[in-house]
Amino acid sequence: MNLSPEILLEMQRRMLRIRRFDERASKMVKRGHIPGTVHTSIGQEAQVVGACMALGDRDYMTGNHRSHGHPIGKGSPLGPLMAELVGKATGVCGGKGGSLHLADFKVGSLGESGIVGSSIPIATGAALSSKVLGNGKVSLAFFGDGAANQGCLYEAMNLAGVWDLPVIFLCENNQYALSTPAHTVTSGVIADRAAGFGMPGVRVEDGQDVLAVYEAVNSAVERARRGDGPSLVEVVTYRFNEHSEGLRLGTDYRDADERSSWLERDPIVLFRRRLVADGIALDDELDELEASVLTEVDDAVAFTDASPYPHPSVAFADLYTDPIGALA
Amino acid sequence: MNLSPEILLEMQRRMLRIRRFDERASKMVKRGHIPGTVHTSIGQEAQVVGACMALGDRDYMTGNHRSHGHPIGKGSPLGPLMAELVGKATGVCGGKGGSLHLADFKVGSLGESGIVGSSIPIATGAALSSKVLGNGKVSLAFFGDGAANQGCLYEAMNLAGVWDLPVIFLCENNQYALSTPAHTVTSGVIADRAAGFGMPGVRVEDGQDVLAVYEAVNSAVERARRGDGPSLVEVVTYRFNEHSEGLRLGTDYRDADERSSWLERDPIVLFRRRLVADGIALDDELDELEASVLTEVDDAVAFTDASPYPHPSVAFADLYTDPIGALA
Amino acid sequence: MTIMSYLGAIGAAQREAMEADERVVIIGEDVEANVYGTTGGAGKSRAEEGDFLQMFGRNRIRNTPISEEVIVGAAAGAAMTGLRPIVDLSYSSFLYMAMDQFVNQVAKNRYMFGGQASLPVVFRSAMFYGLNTGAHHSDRPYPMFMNVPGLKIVVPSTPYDAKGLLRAAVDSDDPVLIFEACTLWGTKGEVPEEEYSIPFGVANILRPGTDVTIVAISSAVPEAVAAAEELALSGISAEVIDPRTLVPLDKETIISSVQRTGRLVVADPAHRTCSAAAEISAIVAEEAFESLRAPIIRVTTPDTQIPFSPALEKQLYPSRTTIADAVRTVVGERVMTQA
Amino acid sequence: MTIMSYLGAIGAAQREAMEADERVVIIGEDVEANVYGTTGGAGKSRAEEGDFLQMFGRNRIRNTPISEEVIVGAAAGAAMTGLRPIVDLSYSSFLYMAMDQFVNQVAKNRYMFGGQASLPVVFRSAMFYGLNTGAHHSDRPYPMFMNVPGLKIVVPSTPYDAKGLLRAAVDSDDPVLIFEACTLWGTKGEVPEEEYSIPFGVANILRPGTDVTIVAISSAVPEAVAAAEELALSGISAEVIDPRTLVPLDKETIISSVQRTGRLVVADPAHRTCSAAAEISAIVAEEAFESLRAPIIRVTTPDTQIPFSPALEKQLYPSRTTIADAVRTVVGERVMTQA
Ligand SMILES: Cc1ncc(C[n+]2csc(CCOP(=O)(O)OP(=O)(O)O)c2C)c(N)n1
Ligand SMILES: Cc1ncc(C[n+]2csc(CCOP(=O)(O)OP(=O)(O)O)c2C)c(N)n1
Ligand SMILES: [Mg+2]
Ligand SMILES: [Mg+2]
Repeated sequence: MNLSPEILLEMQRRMLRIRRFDERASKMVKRGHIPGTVHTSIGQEAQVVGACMALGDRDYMTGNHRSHGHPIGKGSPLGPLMAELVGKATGVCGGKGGSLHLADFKVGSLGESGIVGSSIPIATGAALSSKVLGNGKVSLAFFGDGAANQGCLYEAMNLAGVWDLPVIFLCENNQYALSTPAHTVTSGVIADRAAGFGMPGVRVEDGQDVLAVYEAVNSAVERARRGDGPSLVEVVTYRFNEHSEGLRLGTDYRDADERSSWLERDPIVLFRRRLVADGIALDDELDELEASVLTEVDDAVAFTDASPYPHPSVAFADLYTDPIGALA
Repeated sequence: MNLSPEILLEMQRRMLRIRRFDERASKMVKRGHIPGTVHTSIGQEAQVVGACMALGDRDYMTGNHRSHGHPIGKGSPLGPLMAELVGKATGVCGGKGGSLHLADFKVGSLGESGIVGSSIPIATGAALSSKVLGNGKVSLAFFGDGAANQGCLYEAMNLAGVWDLPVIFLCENNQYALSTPAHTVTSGVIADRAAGFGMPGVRVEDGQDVLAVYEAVNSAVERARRGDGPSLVEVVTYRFNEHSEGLRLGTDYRDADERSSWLERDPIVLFRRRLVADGIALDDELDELEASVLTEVDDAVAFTDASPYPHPSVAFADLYTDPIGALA
Repeated sequence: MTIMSYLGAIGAAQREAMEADERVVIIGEDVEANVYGTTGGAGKSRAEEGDFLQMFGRNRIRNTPISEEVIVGAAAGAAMTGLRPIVDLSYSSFLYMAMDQFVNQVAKNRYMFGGQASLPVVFRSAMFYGLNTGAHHSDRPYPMFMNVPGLKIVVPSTPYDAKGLLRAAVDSDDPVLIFEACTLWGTKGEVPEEEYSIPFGVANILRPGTDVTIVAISSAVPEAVAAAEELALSGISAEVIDPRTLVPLDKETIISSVQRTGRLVVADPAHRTCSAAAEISAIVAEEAFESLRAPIIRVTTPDTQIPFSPALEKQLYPSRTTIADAVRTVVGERVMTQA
Repeated sequence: MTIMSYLGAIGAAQREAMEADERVVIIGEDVEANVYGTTGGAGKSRAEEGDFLQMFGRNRIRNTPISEEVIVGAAAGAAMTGLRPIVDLSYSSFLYMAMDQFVNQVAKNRYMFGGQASLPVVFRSAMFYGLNTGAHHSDRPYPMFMNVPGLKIVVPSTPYDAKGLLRAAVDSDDPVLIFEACTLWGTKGEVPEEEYSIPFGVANILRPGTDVTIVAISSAVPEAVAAAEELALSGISAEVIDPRTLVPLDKETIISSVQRTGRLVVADPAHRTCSAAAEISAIVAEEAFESLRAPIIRVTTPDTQIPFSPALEKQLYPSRTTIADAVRTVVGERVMTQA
C-alpha cells in the first residue's frame, strides 16, 4: 500500500465526519429533534471508510439500517444528510427517507435498506448493469453479521459467481445483531462461506485499522474491475453505542470488559497516532482537521435548521414517474 | 456396511417399485389418464432408496416436485399414491394433492413441494420438533441441484447448525434443473458449501450405487441421531427421462453421449448384478421379485380404476380444522 | 379484572399458554433479551411478565438468526409434527421475507395433503406505522394475507382483545397471523386475571348507534370511537364495530348493523386498493344492498408508500377527523334524500 | 394485421423491444432454452419468434439459477442503474419467493429516495390455474400486489392486448407486473404487424350493453363475453369491460357504464377476499351508488386453495354459467323493482 498523504488524511477526515455527524445525530434523537431513532456507525468508522475509499467515485454501493456512515464515507456532503434525518425538504431524499433510507445517487449510494439483507440483491443488480453495459463500475454491498444469515446473500453470491459480476459483499461483523451475539446464531465462519460459492473470502481481523480494511477491499475491487468476479470480505469490528440511539437493552448481552477493550481500539485514535508516527501530519494539523469537521457538522445542522419541511402534498409525489390518479 | 440380505433385497424391491410405478405413470400421462404431468425418478432410484432406507420408519422427510420415489422409497403402499396421481378419492391426499403434492404421513413423508426449495424449511422444523420433544426422530430434506441456489437452504443450514438439529440436507444433483445445466448456474461445489455453515458436506460421486448412497446418508443419520447436528449430502446422479413427462425440450441441452453413458449406469441393473455376484440372490429370485413388483403396480392401477372421484364438495374441506363459513 | 397494557396482555397470554401446554414454544429474533417486551428477560424495563428464558429455558424460548424464511417454515414444519409454536416476527414489514412459506406451506399444507397435517402455529407481528420510521417499517400488510385461504387473520385493538385473541390463536389448530398496531402497545385497559379466550369471527360492538355503521380496524378503532363521540355532540348516532378477526369475518354483525343504520363507513389503516375495507364494502354492497341509503365510504391510507418526515406521514392514516367527515358525508346524503 | 397466439404476441413484443433498445435485457430461468416459448431458442417447437440467444447473445439473454429473490432484486438494481430488464418469472406462484424484493425494493425505492432513482423493469409471470397442477402452481396473486403502491399491474386477455401492453410496460419508467393466464396463451387473434403500445389505465369495452355491466379480469374475459352472448338470447343486454390494467384502473369507464346500466357483476379468477373484484365493487359502491339498482355481485374463485383432482378444480373458477347466473340475479331484481 502506497497511499498519498492526501488520501491518508482524507481517510481520517471521513472517519471524523462520521463520528461527529453520528454523535450529533444521537444527541438530536435524545432531544427529540430527530424523529424516530438512528443507528450510529460510531466505532466502525475504519471499516466504513476503508471500504468506501477503496471504491472509485462512480462506483456503486448499498447500505443497511446503519448507514449514515456509508454515504459520508463515499464523499456525500453532510447538509442534505442531516436535513434528511430531520425530515426537511432539503434532505437528500426530500424528507421521504429519513435515517433508515438515506441514498445519495450523486456519490453512487443506491440506498440504505431498513430491511436486513434486502439491499444485497440491489447491489448485485447494479453490478449486472455494469457488466452488461461494460462501463467498468464496481458495486459493493454493506451488510451486518446478522444479515449474513439471510438467504438472499447466498443467492446473490451464487449469481454473482456464475456471471462474474463486479461486486464485493462486505460483511460488517460488529459481533451483534441487536441483542443477539453473532456466535450464537452463526454456524461456521462467515468469510469461509465464500469458498463454497466459488469466490475468495477474506476476514479482516482488525477492522479498527482503516488501512487493513482498505487493503482487503482494494484487492477485491481490483479483482472485480479486472472482470474476475465477486469477493466476500468480512471485517471484524464493534459498535460503541447501543443498537439504536435511545434503546435501552441493558448491558447483559455485551460484556463490560469486552466493550471497554474495544473502546480502547478507537479507529480514529489509532489512525491519528499512526499519521503522526509516520510523519504524515503534525498534531496541530490534525487538531485543525478535527475542528474543521466539527464546523462541517455545525454547518449541516444550521442548514437543516434553516430548511423548510416539505409541503404535505409531497407525500404523494415520486411514487411513479408518471403519476396515477388513484391517490385518494 | 454389513447389511442383511433382507435389507439388500428390500433395496432392490423399492428401486424396482419406483421404476415400474413411474414408468406406468409416464404412460398414463401420455394417454391422458393422469391429468397434468409427472416428474419421474427414473434413473435416480439408487439415490432415492439409498437415502430413504438409511432413515428409520418414524423419521421424517420432505420432497420436491420429483417425489413419487420418496414415499415409495420410504415404504408407502402404491395404491393410494397412484390413485392420488389420477385424482381419486382414495388417493393418499384424497385427490387434493396430485403428483406434485404427494404426502404420506404414515411413513413420515411430510409432503412434496411444487415450489423449488420451499420444503427445506419444513424438514428443518420437523427436526426442531424432534429436538424440543426429545423423541429421537431424524429429518431429511430432498432437493435438487437447482434448489441448491435457493436462499432458504442456507438459512436452514445455518439454523440447523446453531441449534444442532437432527436434519440431513440431501441434494439430488442430477446435473440439470429443467433445461439448465447445473455447472452454468452453480458457483462452486454444492457439497463444499457445508463447511462455511459449520457442518460436514459429503459428495457421493457414484449416486447410481445404492450402497454408496446408503453409507453416506447413514453416517449423516447416525450423526444427527447422536445429537451432533446436521449434514449436507450431495449425490451425483442423472435423470433418464425428460424433466417432466410429455415435455419436449429437444435434446440440445443434454449431450447424447452423456445421456447414453449414464443410461449404462442403470442403478437397478447395477445392483442386480451385484446381488447375484455377491450371492445374495439367484437370478430366478430376482426375476420373481421383478414380477411381483409389476403385480403391485398393476394392483395399484386396478385400485385406482376401481376408486371413485371425490365429491365436488371435497374441494371445500380440509382448509381449516375448524371450517370457516366464508366459502362462497 | 386488572389494568394492563396491550403489550402486557400479550406477555400474559404467552406466559399462560406456555404454562398450559409444554408444546408451546416461542421462536423469534431477540426474544431471549425481550427486546420487544413480551418475553420478559434481560431488557427488564418493558417486561411485565417475568423472564421467559428463566421460566421456560432455551429449549422452548428459541432465539433465532435473522432468517425469516426459515423461521416461518421451520415453525410450520414443527407445527406439523407436534409443537405449537408462537413466532414473534417483530415488525409486520418483515413478513414478506417469508411470503413463500406463508402462502405455499403454512396456508396450503393441510389442504394439499388432504387433512393429514394440521398447523397449530401463531405468527405475531407489529405494524410500526405512524412513528416516523419510514417506508420499510410502516407496512400494514394484512389485506394481502386475507387473500390467502388457509390463514386466519387477527387484528386486536384493546388489551382485553389482545390477550383473549392470542390465547384463542394458540389454542387453534390452524395457522393464525396476528397483526398488532404498535401505537396500541402502550394503551391500557381492563383484562381478566384468569385465563380466557375470545372466539374468532365474533365482532365487538364498541358503541351502539342508529344513523351510521362505522367498521374500524386495528388502530382505527380508537379513532372511530373518538369520531363517534364527537358526532354524538352534533346529534349523529354512530355504531362502531371492531371485527377483531378479519378471517373469519363476522359479516352477520356488520350486515345486521347496516340493515339498521342504512349507512356504512369503513376505517382501515391499510392501503386503499384491495384493502380489508374494500372487502367489507363489497360484502355489504352485495348482501345488504337493499338497506343501503348512501354510498359506502372507505377511510383508508391512500395508495402511497409511507414517507418519513413528520410533515408528511400523519395526514395519511384514518383519524377521528377523516372518519367523522366521512360520516357527515353519508349522513348528509340521508338528509338530502329525506328532504 | 396478422393472426397470432397470445404467447406469440408476447414473443413478438419482447423481440421488438429488444431490437428497439439495447438496454432491454431478458432475465429468467430457462429463458435460454425457451422452455416457456417466448424467447425462441432450443425448444423450437413453441417458438414463433426466432432464437433470442442467437439474436441477442448471452450478455442480454440471462439464464438464471433458481433464485427468485435475487433475480427480482438484481433486476431492480439493474433498472436503477441503466438497464431496462424484462424478468420472466414463469409461474405467478413463484413470485412469493421474491415478495420482499417486490414490496420493499421494487415498489418503494423510487419513493423513499425522493425520486433519485426510477425502476424501468417488467416482471412477467403466468397463472397456471385450471390445468390440474395443484395448489402450488395455480395461484392468481395479483390482488396482493394491487395493495402495494408503486407497482403497476397488468392483466392482458387477448393477443392484441398482450403485445401492446407488454410494449407499454417495457417503455414505462416504472415497475410493471404482468400476469398472464396460461389458459389464454394458446388463444389466437388479430395483432398489428407494426410496433404499437396500449396506454395503461384505459379499459376495453368488448361488448356494449344496457342492462348490466360485467367487469371481467384475465381469463374471465372470454367467459364473460360468452355469458353476454348467451344472455343476449334471452333479451338481456350486458356490457363487458376488461380493465386490462388493474393499477392504474380505469374507473371512469366502469363508473360511466354502471351509470348507464345500473347493475354490476365483477368476474375475477382471484380468491374472493380482498380480490380485484372487491376493489372494483367498493369503488362503485362509493362513487356510483346513486346509479345502482341492484346488489353488486362478485363472481370469483371461492376462498379455498386449488385442489388437484379434475373432479374438484374446474367448478371453482368464474365460468360463462356462473357469470350468466349472477347477471340473471341482478337483472331479475330489476324486474322485481320495476314490477
Ligand atoms: C428482515 C428484517 N428482520 C429483522 C429486522 C430488525 N432488525 C433491525 S437491525 C437488526 C440487527 C441487524 O444486525 P446486523 O445485520 O449485524 O447489523 P448491525 O445492527 O449489527 O449493524 C434487526 C434484527 C429488520 N430490520 N429486517
Ligand atoms: C420457486 C420455483 N421456481 C421455479 C420452479 C419451476 N421449476 C420446477 S422444477 C424446476 C427445476 C428444478 O431443478 P432441480 O432442483 O435440480 O430438480 P430436478 O428437476 O432436476 O430433480 C424448475 C425451474 C418452481 N417449481 N419453483
Ligand atoms: Mg451486527
Ligand atoms: Mg436437477
